[in-house]
Amino acid sequence: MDVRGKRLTLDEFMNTELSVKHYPEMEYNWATGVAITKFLKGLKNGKILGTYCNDCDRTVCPPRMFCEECFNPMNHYVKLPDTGVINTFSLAFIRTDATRREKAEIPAVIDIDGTSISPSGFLHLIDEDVSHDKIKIGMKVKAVWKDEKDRIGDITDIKFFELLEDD
Amino acid sequence: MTNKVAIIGVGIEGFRSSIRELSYKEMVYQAAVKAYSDAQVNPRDDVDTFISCEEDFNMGTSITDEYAPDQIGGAQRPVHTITGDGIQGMAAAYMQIKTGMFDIAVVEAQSRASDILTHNQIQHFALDPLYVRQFDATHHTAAALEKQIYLKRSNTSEDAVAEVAVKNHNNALFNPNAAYGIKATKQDILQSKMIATPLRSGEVSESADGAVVIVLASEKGIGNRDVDPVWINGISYATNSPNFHTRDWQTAKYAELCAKKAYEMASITNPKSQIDVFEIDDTYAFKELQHLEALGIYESGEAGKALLNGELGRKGSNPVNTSGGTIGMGNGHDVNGLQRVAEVVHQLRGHAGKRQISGAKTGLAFSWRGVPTTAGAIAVLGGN
Amino acid sequence: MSSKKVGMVSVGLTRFNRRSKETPKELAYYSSKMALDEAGITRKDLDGVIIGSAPDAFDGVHQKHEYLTDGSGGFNKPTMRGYVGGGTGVFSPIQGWYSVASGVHDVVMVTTEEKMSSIQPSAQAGFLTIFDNLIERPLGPNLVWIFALEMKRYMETYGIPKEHIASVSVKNKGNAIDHPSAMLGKNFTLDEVLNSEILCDPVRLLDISPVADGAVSFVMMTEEKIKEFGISKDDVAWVDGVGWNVDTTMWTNRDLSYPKYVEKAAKQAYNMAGQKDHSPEVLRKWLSFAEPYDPFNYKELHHLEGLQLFAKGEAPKAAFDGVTARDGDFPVTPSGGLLGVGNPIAAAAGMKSAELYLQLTGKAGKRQLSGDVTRGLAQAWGDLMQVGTVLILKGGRVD
Amino acid sequence: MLPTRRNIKNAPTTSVKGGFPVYYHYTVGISGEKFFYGLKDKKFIGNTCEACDFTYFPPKMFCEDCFNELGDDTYKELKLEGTIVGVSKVFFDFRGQKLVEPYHMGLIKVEGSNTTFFHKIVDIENPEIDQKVKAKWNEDRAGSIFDLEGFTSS
Repeated sequence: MDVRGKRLTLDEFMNTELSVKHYPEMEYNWATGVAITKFLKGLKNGKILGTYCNDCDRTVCPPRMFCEECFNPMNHYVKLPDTGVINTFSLAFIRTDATRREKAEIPAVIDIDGTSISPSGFLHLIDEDVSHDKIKIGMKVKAVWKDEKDRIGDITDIKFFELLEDD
Repeated sequence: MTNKVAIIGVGIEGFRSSIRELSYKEMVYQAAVKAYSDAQVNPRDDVDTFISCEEDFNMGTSITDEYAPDQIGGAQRPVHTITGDGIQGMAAAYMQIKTGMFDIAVVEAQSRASDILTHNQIQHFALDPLYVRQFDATHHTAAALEKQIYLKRSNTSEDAVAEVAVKNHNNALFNPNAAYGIKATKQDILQSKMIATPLRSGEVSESADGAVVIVLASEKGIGNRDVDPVWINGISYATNSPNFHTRDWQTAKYAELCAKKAYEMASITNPKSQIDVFEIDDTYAFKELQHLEALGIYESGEAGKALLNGELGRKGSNPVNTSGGTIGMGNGHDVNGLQRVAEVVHQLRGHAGKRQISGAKTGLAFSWRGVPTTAGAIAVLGGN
Repeated sequence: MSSKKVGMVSVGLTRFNRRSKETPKELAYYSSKMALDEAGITRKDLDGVIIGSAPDAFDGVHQKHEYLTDGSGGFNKPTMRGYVGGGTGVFSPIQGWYSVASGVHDVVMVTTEEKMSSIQPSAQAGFLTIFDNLIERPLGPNLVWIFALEMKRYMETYGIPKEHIASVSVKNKGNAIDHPSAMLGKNFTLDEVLNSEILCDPVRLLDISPVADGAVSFVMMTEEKIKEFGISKDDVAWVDGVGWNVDTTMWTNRDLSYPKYVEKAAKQAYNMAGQKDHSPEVLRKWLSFAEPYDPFNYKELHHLEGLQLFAKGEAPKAAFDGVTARDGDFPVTPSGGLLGVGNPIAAAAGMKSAELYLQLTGKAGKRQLSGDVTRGLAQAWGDLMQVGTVLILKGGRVD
Repeated sequence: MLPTRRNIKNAPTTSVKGGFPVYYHYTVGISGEKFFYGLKDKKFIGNTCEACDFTYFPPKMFCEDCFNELGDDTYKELKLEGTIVGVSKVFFDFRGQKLVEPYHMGLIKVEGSNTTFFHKIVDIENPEIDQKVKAKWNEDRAGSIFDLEGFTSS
């Protein structure tokens, strides 16, 4: 099978006089809608909100305006504790732009306490100062909030989650 | 069983210049609930396959189909995206049903233009990176060139083009789903600012927010449901060439190509007399006329005259864009085709209110993918 | 209604490169033209074109479908682009199937293409925008995160040692030595994989497939057309079963240790093929081999379980024990997979679909499996760990 | 009075901003290399599909119609003149900003080609369809589309 496609080295690729560069300007301002607006406002007030589905009898987080299981509207917002359990985590040594970090950041899926299906939570970070040997799936964690004056109604209003079982 | 496919439900949310109180998913959910209630289906139990029509950069998300399933009831179901127009998505659903393995299909498309801050730049990004995009001219330049060539070739007047926009803005006054219903005048259009000669801003459809969800079914899928089916008698889609160098600038070749196939499927030999209502892409006002000619409904140069005679108005013999078209309803980009389809369904069911064309039995919906594409899609629909 | 029988009659591939000189259109042309020539037909014989390509952000053109039409043979034809993220390369031939099985088209070209070298400063920057725009992107995530998170959960749930997972990299990168398109065919040792550069624990460099530029095409047609063109049954692979499924967007609400959506897609395909018994032993006998999606080594194992080819948590040991080697009891990814051949997203899964055709028609060269190769399965996966697409082909003389 | 959209940048609702923090580096490909090096040498390089009797400018690696590959022997130099097929005076740029100096973009059928080449028309007050034009070069050339300043009256 005679496959084709001219392989270029990084140098050949980047340093040819003929290539064309383009810097796109693509900017958005996404409306957060009913459910995520409430969620973000909750964060600004130091609260984690979920929604309860009457038909499925379950509480989920992050909140949503409709239930993806039964397709009925979800109107009942509930305040959840700012504690949860590590569903899974990673020690991340690379950034979004693929450059390396010396100190790992620790992304994790946190199952929020008080939700009634497991797992039900969201993506966030664990305190990157914890000892890597200590952190385990299933550990209890608690949100560490930014100062009230610095909170803007964004997912980053929670600085990170800290381990509760510290000893 | 004769192997036919019907539209059994339609739901529209919008169109408005912007829908900021809902996220785009929540907006689609509203349209979906309406469509499912119209079609008498429960999406979680009854639907076999879902299709979402959307483009990454229109949504601001890479792999944007990730966010498609929940709001149409498609979680853990067969769902896929068509990165194209709603009528292309409908063609995909039609083909799936025609395999005999699916009985009920859902097609969804949406526009969230108000989520986009840099719409011009994004459309510019669709231009060929090597030969076209490097110029800093607006993407509307391509439409301007096409308009110039069309007017000259067909000997159509600027007045006729302006009257398309007037008609469609006025039709939209009677459409509760239209964003831009206004009593416009020819002067409004002719005096609007020049974008690129000979194209004026008044001839260009403004973007709007909205979503359309439709439910398709085989006869088996319809079963005993209490629905009002509108049959898909013909459906097709075609692309000419994406290159400015090789595309056809003289005619809307893509419209000719897909009309030929759809007419053949629907046994249409004389579209002008056999079809009662027309919903034809009017992203730019001249496009309505150019498309009517490429679709074989009028001879070259005749569409403009027919418009000026009043033939294309709501009271005319060949009403075009009773909905207001994209000029009146608002340019929904990926959802334009389903806007057109939804209006034909309303007309054929007799649900079009003040816009109703009495005795409408057959309708045509035609969409174009916009600059810089040469892609179109068509559906010929028949009432019960 | 009964669907028409659909045969795949040829495939075309480009070489997979980290950086290709050709434009995306030119890459698509190479594979499309090769597929036409292999089938012995011309562009005039096509009455539809399906294009598969993943995010527009990689090639760097909005409305990429339209941009790719001329290179894919779509000039003045009906062209359509379906899209399910990484699942696209298996989904595109599924679209080829439904457009032919429906009776709407008789002969279609299916072209999958991706040129990932265009995006700068790295492909990772493009992956940022796959995350939720409202509550995830502000955290600065990258693609490796979610794989690491899923892999960690999978390992934890079933107590899987990393050695077992790493053995998939050794196998696939080794298999790729015999693939003409491959960019990373090489014999690595288990230790080399286990000790490669750490990216996001537990993911290391050699656990990952390399980003690439490439294109893969197929010609598919009805049985009548196969006869009309005089194509031998030995050169045909019939579509036996297809399935696709997308899970909820709420990936942080899902059980990450098991891909339920792959199970649902697989069962749809097995049922279509008339295979109602979904127990692993039966399925492994029924299929000659499988090409599950392996952008990361653990994904191959995860998918083998979702596909019902191994019980939950049992695929890693089987891989480690050599069951899935090219000469093992149940060969898995004889092509070399994404790990070895490279990962130009849509074209990568296209390459896996192509491997089915090549193995079933005896054209896989040095990779050819021994014995009777009658039926194969390709699967791909994509979006936010959410999509399963499954294609089952059977040999031209198999009833 | 025609409608305009509400200024959504200042809409009083909750929203999250974002974009695509990337840029692009495109190779010009097999046929693009011949074309752009041609411009650098003040040449129009096209190529011809013999089977279709069709000449592409810019050249193409393959014929869109018959789908034959157009190899090295198909390339040729074209005359540096052509005819205007379409022309538009552009008042807005791709950001939607009013251009300080509006200019003409044209579709030019370069002599000997069957295609329409998209480029600027310069130094002509009122260019018209069917008008004959010729290439005007920039002094500094780097293998770019802008090596050609545009087309001017012949």
